[in-house]
Amino acid sequence: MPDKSRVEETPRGVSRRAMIKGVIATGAVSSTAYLFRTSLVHADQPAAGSVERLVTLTVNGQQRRVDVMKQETLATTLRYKLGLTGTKLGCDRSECGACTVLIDDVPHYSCSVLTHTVRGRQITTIEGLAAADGKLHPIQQGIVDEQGFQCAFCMSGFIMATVGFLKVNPHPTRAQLAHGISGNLCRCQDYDKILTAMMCGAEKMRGAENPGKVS
Amino acid sequence: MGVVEFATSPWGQTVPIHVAFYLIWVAAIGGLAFLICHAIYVQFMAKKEAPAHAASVSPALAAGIPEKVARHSMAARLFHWIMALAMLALLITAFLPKVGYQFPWVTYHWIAGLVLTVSIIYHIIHASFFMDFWSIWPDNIDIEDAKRRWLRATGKPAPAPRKFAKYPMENKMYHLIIVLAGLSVTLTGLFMMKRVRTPFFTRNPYLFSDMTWGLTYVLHGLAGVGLIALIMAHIYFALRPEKFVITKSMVFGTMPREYYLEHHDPERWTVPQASSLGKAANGD
Amino acid sequence: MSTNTPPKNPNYKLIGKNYTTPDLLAKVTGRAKYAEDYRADGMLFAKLLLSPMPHAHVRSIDASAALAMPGVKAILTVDDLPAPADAMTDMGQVIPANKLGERGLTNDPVYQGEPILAVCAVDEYTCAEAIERIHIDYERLPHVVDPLVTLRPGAPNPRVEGNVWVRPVPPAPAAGQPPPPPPAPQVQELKWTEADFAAAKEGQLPLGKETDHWSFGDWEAGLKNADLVLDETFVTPNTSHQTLETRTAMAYWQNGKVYVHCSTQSTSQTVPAIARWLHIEASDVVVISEYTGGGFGSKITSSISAIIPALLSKKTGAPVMMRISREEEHYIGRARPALHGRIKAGFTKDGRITAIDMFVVCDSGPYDPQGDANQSGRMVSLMYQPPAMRWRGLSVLTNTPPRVSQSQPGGFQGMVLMEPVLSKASRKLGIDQVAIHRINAPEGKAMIGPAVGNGKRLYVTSAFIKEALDKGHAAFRWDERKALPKRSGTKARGIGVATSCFVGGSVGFDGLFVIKPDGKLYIQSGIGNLGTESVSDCHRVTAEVLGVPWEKCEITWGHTGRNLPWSCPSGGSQTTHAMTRAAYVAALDAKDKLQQIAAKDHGGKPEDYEVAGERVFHKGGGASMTLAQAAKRAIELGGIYDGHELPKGVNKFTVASAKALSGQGLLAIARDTMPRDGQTHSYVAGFAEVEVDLETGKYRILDYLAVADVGTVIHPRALGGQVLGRSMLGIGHAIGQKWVYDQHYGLPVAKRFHHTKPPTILDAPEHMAWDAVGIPDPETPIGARGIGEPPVGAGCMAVLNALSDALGDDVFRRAPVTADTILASLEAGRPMEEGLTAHI
Amino acid sequence: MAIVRDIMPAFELFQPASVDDTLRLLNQHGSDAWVMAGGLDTFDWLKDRIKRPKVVIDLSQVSELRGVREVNGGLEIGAMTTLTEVVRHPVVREKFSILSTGAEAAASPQIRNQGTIGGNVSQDARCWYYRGGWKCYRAGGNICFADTPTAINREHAILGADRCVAVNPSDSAPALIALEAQMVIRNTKGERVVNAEDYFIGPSTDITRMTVLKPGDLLTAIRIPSTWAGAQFYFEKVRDRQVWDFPLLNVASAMVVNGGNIERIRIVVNAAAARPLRLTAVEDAVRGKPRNAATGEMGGKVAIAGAEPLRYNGYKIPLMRNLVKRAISGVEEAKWA
Repeated sequence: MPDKSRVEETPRGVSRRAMIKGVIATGAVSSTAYLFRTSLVHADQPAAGSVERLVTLTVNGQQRRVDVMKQETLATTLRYKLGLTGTKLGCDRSECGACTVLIDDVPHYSCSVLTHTVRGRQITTIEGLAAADGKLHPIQQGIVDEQGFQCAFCMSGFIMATVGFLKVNPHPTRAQLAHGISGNLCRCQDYDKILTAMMCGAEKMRGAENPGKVS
Repeated sequence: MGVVEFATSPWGQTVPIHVAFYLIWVAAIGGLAFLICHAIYVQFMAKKEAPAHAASVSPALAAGIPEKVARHSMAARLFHWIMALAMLALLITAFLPKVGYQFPWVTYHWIAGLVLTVSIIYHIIHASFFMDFWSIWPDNIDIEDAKRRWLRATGKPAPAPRKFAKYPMENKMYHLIIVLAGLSVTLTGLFMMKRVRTPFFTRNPYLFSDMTWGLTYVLHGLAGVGLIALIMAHIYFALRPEKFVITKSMVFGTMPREYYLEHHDPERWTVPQASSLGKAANGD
Repeated sequence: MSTNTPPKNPNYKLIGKNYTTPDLLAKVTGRAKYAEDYRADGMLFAKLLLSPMPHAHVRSIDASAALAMPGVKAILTVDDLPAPADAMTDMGQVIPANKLGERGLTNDPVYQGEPILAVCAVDEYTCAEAIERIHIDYERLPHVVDPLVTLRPGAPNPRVEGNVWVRPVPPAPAAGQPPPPPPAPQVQELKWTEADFAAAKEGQLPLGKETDHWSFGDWEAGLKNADLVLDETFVTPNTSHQTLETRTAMAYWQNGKVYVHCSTQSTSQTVPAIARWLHIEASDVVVISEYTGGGFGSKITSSISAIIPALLSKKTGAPVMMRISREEEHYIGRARPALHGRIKAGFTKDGRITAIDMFVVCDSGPYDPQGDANQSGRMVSLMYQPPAMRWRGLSVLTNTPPRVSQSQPGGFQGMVLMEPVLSKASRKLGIDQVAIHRINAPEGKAMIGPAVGNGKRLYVTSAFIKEALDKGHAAFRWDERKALPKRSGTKARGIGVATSCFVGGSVGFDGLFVIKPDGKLYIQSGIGNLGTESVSDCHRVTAEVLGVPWEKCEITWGHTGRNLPWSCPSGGSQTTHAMTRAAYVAALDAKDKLQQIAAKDHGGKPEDYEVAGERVFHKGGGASMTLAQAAKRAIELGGIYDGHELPKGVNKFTVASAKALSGQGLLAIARDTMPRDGQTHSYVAGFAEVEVDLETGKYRILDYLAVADVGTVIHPRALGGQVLGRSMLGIGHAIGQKWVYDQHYGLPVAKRFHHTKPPTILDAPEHMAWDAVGIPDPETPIGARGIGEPPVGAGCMAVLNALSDALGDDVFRRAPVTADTILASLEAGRPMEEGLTAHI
Repeated sequence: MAIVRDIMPAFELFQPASVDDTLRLLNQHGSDAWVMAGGLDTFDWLKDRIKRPKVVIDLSQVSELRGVREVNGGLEIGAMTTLTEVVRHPVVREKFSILSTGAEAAASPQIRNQGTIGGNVSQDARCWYYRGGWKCYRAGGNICFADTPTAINREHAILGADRCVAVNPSDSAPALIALEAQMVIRNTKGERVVNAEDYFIGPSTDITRMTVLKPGDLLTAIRIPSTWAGAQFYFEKVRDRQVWDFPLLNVASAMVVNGGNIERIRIVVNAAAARPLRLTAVEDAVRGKPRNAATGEMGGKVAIAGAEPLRYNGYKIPLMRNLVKRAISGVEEAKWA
């Protein structure tokens, strides 16, 4: 089924990869990149007019040059080429939300976004939430205060979804928040405690924005 | 590109599912090619000598031949035309959607299929018990004469062929092929009705194994596309001037005395004498 | 909102108090590393080739084209796997390997999706293309995915050997000898007769020949003398554990040791398991699992699939990661076995059960016999205290994915089979639901199961479920809600209560920690970190006993290369009970050593000294030394004090760790040998209110309250998470979780979350609360029991009982109960679902 | 060939910036091309390696396909406008709230943030046999696995089945049909506009397609006329899980009531057949009648005429009857609510 041509073109693919390695060597790409290297079998030359594989991404405010295959999802790029493993893969099918990241402040399932479609857009992952000095984002702090979540594999997705939702609706009721983050699955099903923690975080956020009215 | 299309079964096995649909075009173009070649052949290449026949009819016998020789009873003609209609309906409903003209075809198709099946069953009974059953099957003489005609057509010496019995050789051959194609298409079709909703029985697509079903579909498809070519040839011959008398006989039931005497051998196709024509006409 | 006020022991500084667990910061910042988050130089990837058929034999494998591909490094088949090894218990008892057991890869697949081989290559894209170039010639064998179908005369068997598990009766132990190893279970063919099937009415479970049974009391008389006898059939669902983290694993070899980064519920207990699967010495296995994305029983000691990257790594000489996809997780990720159950129960006028006659068919899947069948009977015998009972059951094989214990294994199914009978009885007898649960509830050292070897029945350590029912009855405002109308407009509402129980703890494990010269407690934890927080919660006991502030406790966990003690498997709600005991005895060991050191330095007898406030001091003032000073002295003294001399009776796993830690300070090490009178069990009472839309069949859960009887509360927030989280697991079974199989092909059609329906945040009750009775268990020092399991049955059945309260009897007879069932049944006035067909 | 899933096969990726470029590419690659909008339907097919287009044309960069424009009292919604954008649009909420309700009922927040209105109405059937890669009629085979003696077909069709019994899962489609929306379709030959109800096709017409779109066609916009602005709307979706689930059945109605009588009405159900069904018979039956429970009951009965249940989906008949009733006469809420 997979057309032979692709395999025959491997030599070219290899040489192409060598070129990319060069880029890696310049430190432009996270050193983890080669761990999930550009596939030999898929390293053929792009057809005229189709996308170039070397792209620049803006992740957590940093510009990252990275070699991306056509069929590569953002989750794969983040986890295996940029070393940002806080974004989890629970289903790889937009059915669990563990891979939720913000793209221009809007929550998306990074398992279902082609990396090529987010060139020039602002990507925020769990690693980009806490302040440089390590001060936690209010939502993270809320979870710490309330001991939200159990196994926490879904946590970064839930946090990103909540942060994204609160940007649009900063004063949600518990029920509204539940709807807002209903695109995230928790298999420990600690939903009640999660909502408590997130409501607590939302409160802190409002407090942080206008310190006058800290409750 | 193979003749048969395969699919992966839920168990990961490769099974045939139906014929490749490009065969529709193969059959259509093939049929067309045949009749063009045939037309050209007859027009330009075939020896134009007056058909010399072994023995000519004894005047005494000839005298007894009525003006209009009864050839097809009303019953036989009715069957032929019903079958023809059903066949056309089947081809249209089967293949138009495949070549891009979409419409709800399934119901029409199986109804036409049933009509065809019933008419075939009727024909088999009728032909076996009420007609000269063997008149349509090629006999030794046909084969011998076929050889002679071929030799003479290719300019080699050969004794003159005898005249035809009731049906010319081509006619008999055609019938033979259509019987094969028709039976396979109807038999497989009947089983396939088990897979669509009909008022007759509850669907059961699991009647056979994936493989058996696949072969059933393939056979149905092969016979189906085969029929495209066969029907084209049939219509073509029916319209050819030299065969038109036969075509008319399928409409009106009789053929003129002259044609009979020229092409048919009273020895091999005995027709009732003029006196008893009335009786004979209602069924041979 | 969790409105919890568990009574706290005023003397405790840490126990019963909330605190920030040591693993939380890494979790919220995304720094916590789960198995798939590790990277190693030159790491290769592996992918599985799965059987497309539910039952087959692999005639031949042609992988030449795949191996010829650039980037493909190796292929692993069953021929590369070590032969199955026997297991050995802590007591040194040998458990012979199940010759028909699962091996990770196979040439004789017994369910669709079973791994045939694994391809190892530079990346997964290459793996996938390589797999598509592999040709396998299968001989298809007859399959069956429905346990009742294979029991029919002439029906196919799921395995060549047969269709049911039979466990030969073990020979009685010779006097003074340790019990002989239990004989290995065998697969045999068992078919019921047409008469057996004909005898059952529509929707009723046929009662054919069983393979296992027990009884106590005169159950026949009990049923005969009952005022009301109910005979109910109910079917529980097969449900995958569906941990959010799949069982991905990464492994590499270094200096003869294999390092396995895997997803497991237990840490120390996973070492022998992997050693057994790899057939190597436990001392050559290092397990790394600091964070595990959920287990629920499916990863108690990791998964056999974890040996595949390990063996591929050996073959290729490079680290290998095998990511498990969500669909693969459906196949190898384990599931709870469904039970088809039929219960005949007798009641007196006032609702007391006179006898129970229980029959269950357990869908054990293609491999090991599951204990759920037998356990369902045991838990029913404890939860509802029948004076007489007969239990009969079968463990049937099917060509469906392997089963294993899931939260409250068997206990859950027992509750789900029995609760409908109880709630129907409450309606028939006109007795309040809470009352009928209360009158049949266990109390004190209540009896459980049939008589054992000594001819006596076993009993539990304690049971305060009646107190839980009373607490919930009040907090839920039961009587107020009961007084409300049941129907209005297009809606019906109802309230339900259910009780549930399960094993709540084991004994006999080790505690290990060091008090270093910096005055801090360096606590070694062999407990798995799967989110229950017992990995740190249990060790609060150590700090509590020694009076050390939590800030001065460092916990090491999740890496068996870091000298961890032998701990219980984190499963079956054992941990809180077993490991608080271990932490307690270790603390006593430290206390003892501190007192001895103090006595040595300052004279007097050890018992003259007191340990508190980070000091060991002479009772009534005088001499004292800080823990830091004591630690220094311990190193100087050596011997037993700094771990150069170790006590007998401690597990060798712990000994090895202690040796590595010796000389660093005061080393505390001890095994829990404290007495315990009875079997430790925990209990939960669940209360629910539902509203049903009679025109669509949809229902909402308006409110849910769970009250737990788990003894002393160690960490309220973590407990709350467990009580409501596991209740939700049960509620998932009530409202939608299921498997769907096409019986003709024996293949699953529901492989995705939107097919198998794990509950979302919007399916959870609109209001949830929990509480705990908080009465300490008398048979364990801190009084704490485990909680993981019992909430499941309570959550599921409180909701379904509320549904019956709203709709009346005979609307549903299996779980889950979905809108289509309710609507169709209401429309027809009788149960409209197919009662017994599996996986619909 | 052994089967393997969850790794996307290679394809050529094009990201045109304009509709014209897109059409040129579509024309150039014909049936080899796969049009990707939000990608949520696409990725399932690709990750399962069941469909393997040589070329994927990603519309994410075609800005002219995004956004909601007001056009003389009505709206023109670009096909690439996300469901969230549609749901939040003030005019949609104010005048055509049935659409925001319908669109908001789809999938999950993140999916609505990425999934487009064009993609939602053009999505493929969700029959689990078809999606599982079983070679059924819809996949070019010669069998419907969902309509066999052992098939599990709880979610399948009760109406309009022809060999294939899959249903259309869209939540926004019925709302659009109720609003008399029109679909704007372009290809290199030009532009054509079809009524929303004619945009969807059943298996009897073409068993392998859900819509009239053919290779080379591109849905560019959806026009909503002012006709039903501010009418009385009803939308309800019944599903197993309250988020992330396809409808067991959904209903949408737009109604103009005058003096208690139903003056104008359009009513549509989806997930009952392979295409959203506009219930003209019901519309005719209730038009001019007083808007009350009796009329609702009557409408409900008319709606289910000719419905044929499969083994496990019989419940859909009373469900459809009741939903249609509610769509006409509303829900009788509980006193305690």
